[in-house]
Amino acid sequence: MTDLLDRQKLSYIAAQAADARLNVELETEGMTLNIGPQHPATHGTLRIIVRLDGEQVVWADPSAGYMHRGYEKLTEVRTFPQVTTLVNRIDWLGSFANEVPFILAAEQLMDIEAPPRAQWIRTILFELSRIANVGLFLGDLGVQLGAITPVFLAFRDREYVLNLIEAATGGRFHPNFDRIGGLKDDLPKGWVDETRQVMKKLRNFCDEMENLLFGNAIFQTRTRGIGVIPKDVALQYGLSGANLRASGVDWDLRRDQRIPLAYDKVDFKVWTHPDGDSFARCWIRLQETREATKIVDQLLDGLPSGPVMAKVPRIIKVPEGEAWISTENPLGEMGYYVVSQGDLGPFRVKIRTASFNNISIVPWVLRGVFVPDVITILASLYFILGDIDR
Amino acid sequence: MSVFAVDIPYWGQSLLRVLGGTVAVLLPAGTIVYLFLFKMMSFMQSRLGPMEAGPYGSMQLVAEVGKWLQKEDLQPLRADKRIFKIAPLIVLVSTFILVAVVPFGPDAYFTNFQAGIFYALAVSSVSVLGILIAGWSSANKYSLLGGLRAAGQLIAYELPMVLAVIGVVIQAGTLNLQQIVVAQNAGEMFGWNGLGNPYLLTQFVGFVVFMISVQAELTQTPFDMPIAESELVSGYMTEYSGFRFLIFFIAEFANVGVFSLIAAVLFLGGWGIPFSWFGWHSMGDVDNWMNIVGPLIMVTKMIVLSFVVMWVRFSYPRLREDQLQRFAWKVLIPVSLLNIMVTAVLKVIF
Amino acid sequence: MRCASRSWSAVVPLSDTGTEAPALPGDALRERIVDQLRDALGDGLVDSLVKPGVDVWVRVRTDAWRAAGIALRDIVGCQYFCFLSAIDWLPSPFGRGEDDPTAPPPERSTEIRQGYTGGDTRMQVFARVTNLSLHVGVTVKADVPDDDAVVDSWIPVYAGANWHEREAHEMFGIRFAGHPDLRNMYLPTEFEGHPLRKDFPLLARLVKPWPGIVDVEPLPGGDDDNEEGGGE
Amino acid sequence: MGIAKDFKNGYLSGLGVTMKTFVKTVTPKKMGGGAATVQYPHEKEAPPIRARGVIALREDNCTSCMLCARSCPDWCIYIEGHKELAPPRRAGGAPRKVNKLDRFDIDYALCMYCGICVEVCPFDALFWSPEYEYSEPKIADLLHDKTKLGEWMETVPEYPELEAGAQKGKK
Repeated sequence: MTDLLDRQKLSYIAAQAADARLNVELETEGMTLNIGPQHPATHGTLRIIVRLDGEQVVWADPSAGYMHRGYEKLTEVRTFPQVTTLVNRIDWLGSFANEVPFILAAEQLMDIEAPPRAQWIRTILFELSRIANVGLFLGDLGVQLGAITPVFLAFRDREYVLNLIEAATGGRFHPNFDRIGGLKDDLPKGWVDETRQVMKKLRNFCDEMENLLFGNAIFQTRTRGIGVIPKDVALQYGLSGANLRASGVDWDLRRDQRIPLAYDKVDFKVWTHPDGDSFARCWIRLQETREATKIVDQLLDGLPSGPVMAKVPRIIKVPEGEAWISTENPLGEMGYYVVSQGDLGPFRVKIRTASFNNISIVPWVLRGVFVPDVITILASLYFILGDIDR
Repeated sequence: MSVFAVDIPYWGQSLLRVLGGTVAVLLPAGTIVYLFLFKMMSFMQSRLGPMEAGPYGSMQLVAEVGKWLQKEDLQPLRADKRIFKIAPLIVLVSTFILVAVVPFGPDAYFTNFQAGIFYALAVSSVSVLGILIAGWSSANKYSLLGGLRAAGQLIAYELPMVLAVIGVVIQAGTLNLQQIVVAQNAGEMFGWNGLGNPYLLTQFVGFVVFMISVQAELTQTPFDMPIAESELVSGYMTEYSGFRFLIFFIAEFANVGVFSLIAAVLFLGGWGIPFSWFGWHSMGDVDNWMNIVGPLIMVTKMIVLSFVVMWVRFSYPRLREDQLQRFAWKVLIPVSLLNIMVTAVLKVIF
Repeated sequence: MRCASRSWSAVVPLSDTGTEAPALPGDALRERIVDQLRDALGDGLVDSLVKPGVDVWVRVRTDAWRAAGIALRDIVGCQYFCFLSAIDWLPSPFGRGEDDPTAPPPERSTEIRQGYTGGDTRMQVFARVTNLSLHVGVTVKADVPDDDAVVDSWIPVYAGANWHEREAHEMFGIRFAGHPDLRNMYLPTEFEGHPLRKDFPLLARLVKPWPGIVDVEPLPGGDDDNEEGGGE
Repeated sequence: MGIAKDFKNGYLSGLGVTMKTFVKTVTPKKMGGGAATVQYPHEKEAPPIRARGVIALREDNCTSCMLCARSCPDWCIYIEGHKELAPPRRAGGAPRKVNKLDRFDIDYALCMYCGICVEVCPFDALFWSPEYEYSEPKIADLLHDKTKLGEWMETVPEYPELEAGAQKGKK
């Protein structure tokens, strides 16, 4: 019996030592809480060490790395076609949106231009993956704040979009449909009118979300004025996407950057909000989903006909050079810095993901916040773990 | 005096009362869990809910209970063993002793206290104790936070509930629940007694305050900080598993049932249908068949009220801790005090 | 219960893109940025490359790294910090892990070739910052001395560089002077070695032999075709 | 100008949505109601034609050129073949050297369904089939050998016609 006790004592001491190593100066009255790797509020395995004084956060430090798969190392041992399959697993919700910047960077290096129909279909699938990604955010936002119903409505309506992506590309989450120089295949018959109906359903879903969640006074008291991020801090930390536009910065890569997609042929609004609080971030994402459905409608009307693949050699050898392309992904600005030395595969790929910067502001924004608000702020920043850890 | 044909010795009656009490608590708990948690919630979220266990998932409850019973009953290493074990029982016991005072028919009641509602309100705060020691004894930071939140919340919402009930008591003129039911069914509103005098209409403000406080007492969603699953994993119940968690689960839904019963008695006229429909004037000339129909009416009123409670639970996000307290102290209590004053003045005038 | 204390704030009127597309950065703009940096840093700016209509790369001396950051932020007006990382220019001694273990390892060129705007050390740190009003971004590079890999930290310039530098430190072994806590970002604390260096082996590719290896064997016995094919 | 419309700052809007969904789910499917659930073992949802469920192998097309095994990112295709002499096509001609396939396994425990092998195969021996119900209790059984892959052949659908405006592009 006694050795059991000793082992328990040893493990107890080891646990305490591990804890002590974490909080450098031993606080007497503060309580260190692990909003740990396995926690319902983190989309995956992000651990936030939080030191509480009562229910108020004194000091917070997220420690990522539980999901680190070493993408940048893997890209160095793969050929260009193999990297696209690897890369659409980074932000596993906005599946197609991960491949596009990498393929555009490779095309810029080889200075190949995808035929117009391929560009239009790429933009349509890009917006569809945005709707799928942000649609789930709207549902998940409800769960973080305690409302159970929105998440089921979100999953039900997101299913339609996933079926569309699967019908066109073959894969629901990992389409692997983008090739250097165009697309793997063209759209199946009847896909365009199917998409139009789904867009109507999605607009109806956005209205439901607005009534169920955003119009609710409890939701507004829980999110207004919580986690305010002023404009200059957002710029310094490199926040992007809805988090940046919620702080009043009018910056949208689809409109402001010259990207060989079909965004310049489409008329859409860029929503901004002056408050910079959690409500603004969530509200902007809701408006962006509506804008995405409008974009898809306009793209479907003007879809040009023609080939879907440009003239590309069978074995792809990208000439030597460096390229940086970043697009407005559902989570924010995602970009690839591709360095190639004329080999079959890339020499070095720096993957700039949106959530990495979005979460690097958490230690700054969580100071002096209540525990329930930690969850609200994390939910409104909307990160995907694969994005942070790569 | 016993209503039953044969004369049952005293110990027989109290045994029957105990059995009746357990049925009166567990049956509503079971129906509420199946009807609302499994079926209604799923329909509200455009899904079908459990369909595999039995026709339309009716045996799902049996499956759940079976699952929990055979699960291992864990205790954390540094938990305070004894208190950890009895905490769920306290919460469940408070529901049973609460149902003892609810009248189901002219003669079908467990006890007929003169200070019925006073006893009910006093006893309903026993569950706070159970939740607090559950949170404290499971030696887990999340449970501690959950337990303290529960203590703060339940006490904060005890007060508006009591004040709301006082409005009813003033209007009924008695503390005895049986008399309140009679007062509602025999009375009349402004001279017209077609609908009796359900305090739902005359005491509407009291009803709203009471229902909001009940929602908070049951730690249901707008006020479910103690079991905030997205923050505290599952609050004070985090460390419980096996049949102790089952007791917590039953206690939670039994509470919904019993509080709806009490709300039905106080505001919807309890077991009675307006006496004027049958030409009765007072308690004396109520027929015997009411003892059978009474409980059915009580159950339907309970289902209606818990439907409202659950409907709110599935559509609302959660309040933050301090907002909840501010809402209780700054809004509910002043409103209920105002309600008492107005009722008292009207009582004197009419 | 009234909702938030403040009244509902009006939304900033939206910039609708209907009218004219904002001026996309021409090359003149990029030239101007390079000139601004040159007269801000003097000989700190070692090399610059403007790819017409694509992008602008700039290389600065290692000790002028923080000054370059400040110049970019204040003079050129790039307030938006995009990212900061490093490149190891040594070609990988393992190739793509697709060599035949039985055959002698093929020799690979170990000659270091830097990319755009040159450079003469094995490792380079590079960052990208963007000017939101002019819609133009700049990629700035600096050599990291081979002997002791130390570069000034950009935290006083861009607060967001904190995590990026921690990641570059653990992945490449570059120390950032002035960084408050250079803990490991992803890897466990007791992990030694810097994975993104090219000489760090990728074990997944070494542990398992490559199924694509084709060991061709001559046809058994050449012309006597009745003998059962030996195969593998 | 996009001034956000002022919200129905209400509590009832949320209740309205849940009640509307409740009524919609309760009305039977014929009248446009019904829940979104598909009760899997009883009702099955047909995956779209292009769904990448499993890879099927037409064995006689395969000349064991190893291109698919070499270009698979996960290294999950194992091929062994040997050379054989086949009877000459024309009488009296020289015997032809033909590649015979001994072993063609795809380990679906490793495969990530990216489809590079199907695309890269020059002899059209690999096809996609939307079949998805082949889970195994033991992970070792996920290694499908060439007979199993051959069985999947008949579940391979026809090539679907394309959307209007698609040009069978010059690949």
